[in-house]
Amino acid sequence: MSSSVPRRSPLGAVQFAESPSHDGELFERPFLTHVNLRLDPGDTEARSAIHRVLGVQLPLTPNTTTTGDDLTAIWLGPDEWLLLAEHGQSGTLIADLQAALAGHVASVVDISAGQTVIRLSGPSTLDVLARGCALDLHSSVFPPGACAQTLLARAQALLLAVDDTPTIDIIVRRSFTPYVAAWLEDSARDFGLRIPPAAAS
Amino acid sequence: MQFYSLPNLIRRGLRGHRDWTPAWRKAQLRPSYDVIIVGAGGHGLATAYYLAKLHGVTNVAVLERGWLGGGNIGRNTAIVRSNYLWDASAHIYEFSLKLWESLSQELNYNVMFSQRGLLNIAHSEQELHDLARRVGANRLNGIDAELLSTEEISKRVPVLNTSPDTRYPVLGGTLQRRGGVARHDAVAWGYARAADALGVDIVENCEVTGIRTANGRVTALETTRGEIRAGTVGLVVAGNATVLASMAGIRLPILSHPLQALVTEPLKPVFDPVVMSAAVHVYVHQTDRGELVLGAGIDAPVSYDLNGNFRIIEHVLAAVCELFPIFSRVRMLRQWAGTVDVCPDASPIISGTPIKGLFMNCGWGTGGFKATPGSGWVFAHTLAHQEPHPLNEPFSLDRFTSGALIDEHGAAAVAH
Amino acid sequence: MLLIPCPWCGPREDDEFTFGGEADFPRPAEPEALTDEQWADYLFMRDNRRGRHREQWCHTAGCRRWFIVERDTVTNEILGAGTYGGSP
Amino acid sequence: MSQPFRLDHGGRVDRDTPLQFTFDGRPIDAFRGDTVASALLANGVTLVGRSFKYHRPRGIVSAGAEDPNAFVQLGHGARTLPNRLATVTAATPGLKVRHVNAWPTLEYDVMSAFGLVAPFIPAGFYYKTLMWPRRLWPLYEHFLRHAAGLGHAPDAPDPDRYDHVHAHCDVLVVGAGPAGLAAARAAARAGARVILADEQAEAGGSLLSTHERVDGLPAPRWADATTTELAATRGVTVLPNTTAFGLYESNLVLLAERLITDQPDSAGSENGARVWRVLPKQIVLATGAHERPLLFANNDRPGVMLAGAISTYVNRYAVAPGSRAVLFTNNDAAYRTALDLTDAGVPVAAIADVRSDPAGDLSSEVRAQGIAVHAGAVVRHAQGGRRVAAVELCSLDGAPLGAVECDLLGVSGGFAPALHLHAQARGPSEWDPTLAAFVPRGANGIHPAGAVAGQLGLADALRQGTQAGSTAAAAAGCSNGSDLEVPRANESTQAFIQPYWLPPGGLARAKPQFVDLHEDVTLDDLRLSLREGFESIEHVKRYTTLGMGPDQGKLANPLATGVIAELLGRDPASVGTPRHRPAYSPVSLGAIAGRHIGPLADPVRVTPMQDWHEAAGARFENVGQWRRAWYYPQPGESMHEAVARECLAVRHRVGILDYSTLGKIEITGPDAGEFLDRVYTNAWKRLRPGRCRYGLMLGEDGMIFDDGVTARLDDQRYLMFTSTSNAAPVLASLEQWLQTEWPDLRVYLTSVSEHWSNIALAGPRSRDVLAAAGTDIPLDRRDFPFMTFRQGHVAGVQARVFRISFSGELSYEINVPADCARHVWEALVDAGRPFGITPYGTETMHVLRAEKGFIIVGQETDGSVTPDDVGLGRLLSRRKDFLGKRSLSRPDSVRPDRKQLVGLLTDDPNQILPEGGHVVDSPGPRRPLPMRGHVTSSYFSPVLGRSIALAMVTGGRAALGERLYVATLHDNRWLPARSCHPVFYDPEGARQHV
Repeated sequence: MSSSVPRRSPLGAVQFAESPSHDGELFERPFLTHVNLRLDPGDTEARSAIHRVLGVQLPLTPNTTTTGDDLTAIWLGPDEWLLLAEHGQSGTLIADLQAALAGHVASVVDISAGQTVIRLSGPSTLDVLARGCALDLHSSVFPPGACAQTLLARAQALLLAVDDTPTIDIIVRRSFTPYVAAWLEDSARDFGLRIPPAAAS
Repeated sequence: MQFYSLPNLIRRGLRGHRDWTPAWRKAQLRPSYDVIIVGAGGHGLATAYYLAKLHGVTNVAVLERGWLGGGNIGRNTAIVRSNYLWDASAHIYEFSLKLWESLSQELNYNVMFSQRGLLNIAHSEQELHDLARRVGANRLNGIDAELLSTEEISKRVPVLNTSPDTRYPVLGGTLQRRGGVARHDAVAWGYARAADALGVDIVENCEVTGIRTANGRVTALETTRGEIRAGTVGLVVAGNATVLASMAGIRLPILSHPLQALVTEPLKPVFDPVVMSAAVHVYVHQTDRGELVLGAGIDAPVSYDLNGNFRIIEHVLAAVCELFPIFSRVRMLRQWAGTVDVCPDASPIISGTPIKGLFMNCGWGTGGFKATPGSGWVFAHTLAHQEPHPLNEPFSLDRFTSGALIDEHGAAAVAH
Repeated sequence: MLLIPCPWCGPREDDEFTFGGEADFPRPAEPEALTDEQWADYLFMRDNRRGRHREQWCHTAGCRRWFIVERDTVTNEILGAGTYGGSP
Repeated sequence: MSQPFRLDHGGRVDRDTPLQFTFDGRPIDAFRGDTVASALLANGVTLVGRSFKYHRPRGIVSAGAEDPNAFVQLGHGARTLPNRLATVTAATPGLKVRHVNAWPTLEYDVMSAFGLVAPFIPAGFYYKTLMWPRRLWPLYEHFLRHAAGLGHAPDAPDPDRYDHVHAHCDVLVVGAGPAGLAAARAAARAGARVILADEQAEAGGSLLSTHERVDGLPAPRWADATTTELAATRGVTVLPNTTAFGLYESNLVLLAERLITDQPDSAGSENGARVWRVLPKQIVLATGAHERPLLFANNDRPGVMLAGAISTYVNRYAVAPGSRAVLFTNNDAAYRTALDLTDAGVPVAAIADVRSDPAGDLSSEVRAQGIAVHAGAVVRHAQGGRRVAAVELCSLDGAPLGAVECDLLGVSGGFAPALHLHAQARGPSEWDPTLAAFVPRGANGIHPAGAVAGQLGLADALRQGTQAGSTAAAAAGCSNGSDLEVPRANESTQAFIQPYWLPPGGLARAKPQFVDLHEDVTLDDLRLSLREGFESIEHVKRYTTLGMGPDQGKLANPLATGVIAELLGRDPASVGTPRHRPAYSPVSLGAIAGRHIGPLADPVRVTPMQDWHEAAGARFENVGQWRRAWYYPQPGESMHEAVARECLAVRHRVGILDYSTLGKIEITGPDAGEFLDRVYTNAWKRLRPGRCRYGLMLGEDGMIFDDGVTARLDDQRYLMFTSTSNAAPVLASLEQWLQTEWPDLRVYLTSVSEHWSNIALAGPRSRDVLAAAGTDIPLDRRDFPFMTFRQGHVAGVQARVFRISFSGELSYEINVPADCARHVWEALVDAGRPFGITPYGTETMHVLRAEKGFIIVGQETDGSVTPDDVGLGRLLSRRKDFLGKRSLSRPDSVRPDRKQLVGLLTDDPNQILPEGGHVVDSPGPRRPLPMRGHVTSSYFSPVLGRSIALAMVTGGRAALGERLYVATLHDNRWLPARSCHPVFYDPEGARQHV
């Protein structure tokens, strides 16, 4: 893709090359690579091939993730994963995966532009999320490395426990992002969260 | 039957109301009847009344598992209207509405039928389109129906938020002026009293446990109070239709779901008509006591539970507060549910069955209350003649085999 | 509010799920060989049981798997759950 | 006013912080810590309201949420709060309290005339009259409506904010009285995550109203210390001002927390609310008990109060609710009140005790104070008008025992456990004859403790609370082996109760004896109800309106059970109570709605081009949750003109449409073709990679479910487009088939709806625009023919371009990743400028497709339409099975007179038929009039210069050209038209192939 084409994230970040910087407790992590991977978990050969490409094993335990350099493999279902890579290199990642999976029944689909990550970090993170998420996100139940697909207010969301701050990454489908962001900002109001102004557009 | 009237009320009031007699007898169960109706709800009691009144069939028992009127007749939101889409539905609901209009006098029991008008509001172009089609059909079926603009709606219900920038903008709607509400319990009591006066036996706390047949004919019912013989049996048991039918080996295309409603604290009058919004699954009116009565959507899973899922209430009230911002500070008093038996086409079954003499009147879904008089009338005809009246012929059980469904999901106003 | 035990994700509130109706109504192998009555039975007729009820649910907002739940339709008590293949 | 009834010392009010509010405009002095009720009593105000039906004068009865009388209106305007209880409303500076349901004033209420005709309007009178003449019912009803109701709704939108929180804990304790505090303490000490909720502003419950001691401390101080300890414990949340109002399946408990501002206004300090949805592992119910009133003539007079409430006002608020008291009881509790009153210097003139031999410590103590105790005596009549002046006593067999002057009558008919939440959760309860009340027995994960479990003594409540807290914590998996430490209090023998339901026969019949004060349901009403056969408790409730007021019958229902049982000569256990339904106390609709209102009411989904559409002046329409550009009016243009301009631009030049909302599903795997064969009516396996095909999907009932184009991306990959509204339902349905019926098919489905934006270029110049925008895809018609797709780049962005058309014109649907879509859109608009490119919206899209006779699912179809009905029978494969195929041979599916899709052309080309208008053969006034069908789509076609319409008409296809009439919707006109083939424009389909 030509670097002169501006990409726009769902929350208005505009990117030409590098990632925008973040400062705050609630911000978007735009332009990551999101790849949907489907394969039979019983196909150990395919899983090994994936391991060779990603450097991490696919998590087979529900609601868990595995993390390697710049890449997190997230359990979505018994035969479905989300590969979340830090850099916007969906093209090469997908090509590598497809090559590795040649001859296997599998599906590798780029959905990078279809969703985004909103990060919520700070001591009131769980209080903010409790306004709209029915799950018990207490660290005893939802420790770093855990993931859960659930509802946040009236939108579907994938939650990732990142660290003990606590920090939670919220992955939301693109068209729901303005709603979820507005909802988070409204909930965060009671807790005085630092929200950086939307990146220049 | 003691005649109910103001002079009688005063006369007996002077004597401390000590000589009123029971509205209906605690009837002694007899071993055999010409017709047994199972279910002393609105439809069952209306059936018994019209059987006795119009068809001269008075050797009739109405059996009730619990207390009379304890099912959906006592749990609904009391709305009466006839603005249904398809001809078959329009005709039976309109016939029913005409009966409503003189029901208090017919029964000598004030059912407080109040034709305060009924508004269906639309929040999208698609809904406007669907409502227009319904109005078009209603008008040619002789049912009063008008398309209203947003301004006309605002004039009738000033407390409705009709500004264009809400989440659910009111783009227009329809009005049925003859629609309204009635005092739901009174309908059951009024029919019970009138049927009883014509000789019908109403027997509470009598549960049917089995249906006896011989040579493809119904012969008797087994009950918790013994066997009762009858050659004609009508099952009118909303919330239990599948269970009763299965006693006779009949399978039905019915799913049972909780349907919830709630009432608020009483307020001085704020608006008159009934307002319904299909998109957000809300229907609301203010009772004569001043309470707001709000109906909600049905729970998705099949269930006979009578609590209902509170999430439905949360969704409905969010929509209500968006549509009627001043109701936000009004408080919910009671919330409850009834069990609705829903057919795949959101239309009822008023029909014979493969077993001779056994008839069903069921599957009214969320729309049974308004049909009470008409349903009883046609079912009485069906039982008396052992064949359907033209009004209920389309509502046969066979239609699920032939495919001649009467899809009223749009007009039912509640997402099934 | 039902807590639905997704065999994969664990118990979750019911708004994450889609109800799929009664289980155990397999699609007939040869629909054209059926009478209208038999086809209607498959299409529309249901047990709609009071009491123990086997039913399909999909964890729509979660793992997108369809699975089977047994539930008492009178008390809404969940009696068990199972997958359509595989186990966590 | 100088608070003449305020006691000199004691109480928990803050005498250093005086404040003033108004009641019906009169200033009322109070202290911080007062409720409106305690302040009114301190000021000698005893008349606070009028009853619902007879408008009788009413006073404060209780000190809590069970009060049937003390409903008032707070504040005014948008923030007014109707029907609030003075007994639970904090007195705050500047609060404006007004009475409800009286006019013109509370003292002189014209509607009290209803009291005069009360003998003629008993329960259910309206069922027996107001029927004649029929046409006057609206008038009668108008009068009834205006007489009924209580407070007034606000007159403007609610400015308050409401919050929702999901919470999880090991043990939820409902009620912070002695049992609740003890339970929370025990659970917290076991290491459990605990939530403790109490409806009052401060924890303590009955501890705050008693002189008893706990662990050597005065009870209120022990309550404070324990609350402080709990609040400081990690993992414990203490929620004052929080009412548990519902207990649902899965033991979901809903709490309503009143949010309190420190800047109260005329409506008080309540400033919105927060609903907690708590999913606890275990629940301790410590909800206490409600004291039961007693029946006697005029038992509703102001000055008649529950004995326990008198103690509360005296001890907690330092208010003497009267100057000379009589107590009427059937148990020991009122004796404590007698002592409290005596301590406070209020003379107690007499105690009438139903029991023939009231013995025990309390009774001796009272007698030692010189208070006259009349054993075996009852109050039969309260004299006085707007306030009790004296009570007449009599023996149990009715023999008069003389009158005693007093202005305060405390009654105690025993205690009814507040088992509402337990009952909502279907927990079983039993009739306990020693308490003469239903007592909850506990349910799965629910532990009743304290008064709700029948433990009325303080020591017992503390012991049971501790035990319940410990048991609950252990059941939740929390146990650290710490010893149970039960707070100590004086042991007391439980008061024995002599049930007393009905006054002696033949007494004071002319005077009403109220069972339900709020609803004005009298003993005579209950008798009438039973006499008329309404015997089931639910019948009584519905016939008399027993318990249906905003107090939810908290006092009335337990009393009614006993009364009805005695009237019927039955066991109270068999009479039961009306079903307990949420909410325990009323909860505002706004609180239940939470923050799901206004901008957060429901997600609004937008495409990446939303900003551009807005800047271009688009009008939008809601399509499900999507907001889609509807049309783009230029300044001064009407919708009709804008749409006409957009249509002609597409037909003659080129238009651009944001079509991103379509559903898109990637279907991958070796069996993808077989899968499509099963779900679509037509055949797919032979579709070559790079080609597209239109597909029709049916429900198993044979009716059209969805339609759209699917492209074969490569050997094992297809991309399916669904309609916007059906994106989620189609995917869900496909997954259901795949997972539950066809697990053998090796197919994966992945939604890419949000990844790919879809921009449609349509019109004869669209090829030129695409070329000008820059693409590496060869555009020549031989290289890139109709119904194929190509991958490449458009405007520098990786793209999938589909040569498909919903307008009948040369058209390209350009799919690009959504984060680049805005760039590509702008590039196409820029490149198209020389060609006159025109953005068009959904309305124009609809007109263009209608000109071509293309259906829209949901507009031409309604769930009762088969493919053949809309002329798509050619898409039904005969060689394979597909979903819904069998249904198409049912008798009704092959009926010759099914409705079929036809075109309609009006005689007057400028006449646009109304969508939804119905079609008849011959118009006339007859109703019902046989109908042939209805108009599904109707527009003015700019390119044809005339109106066009699509309609579903019975047997329409065989009779094309027939004369039909369409009825208008607003007036009674008939619009003549002729049916025609439903393709109005370019019937050969040449234009899309160019």
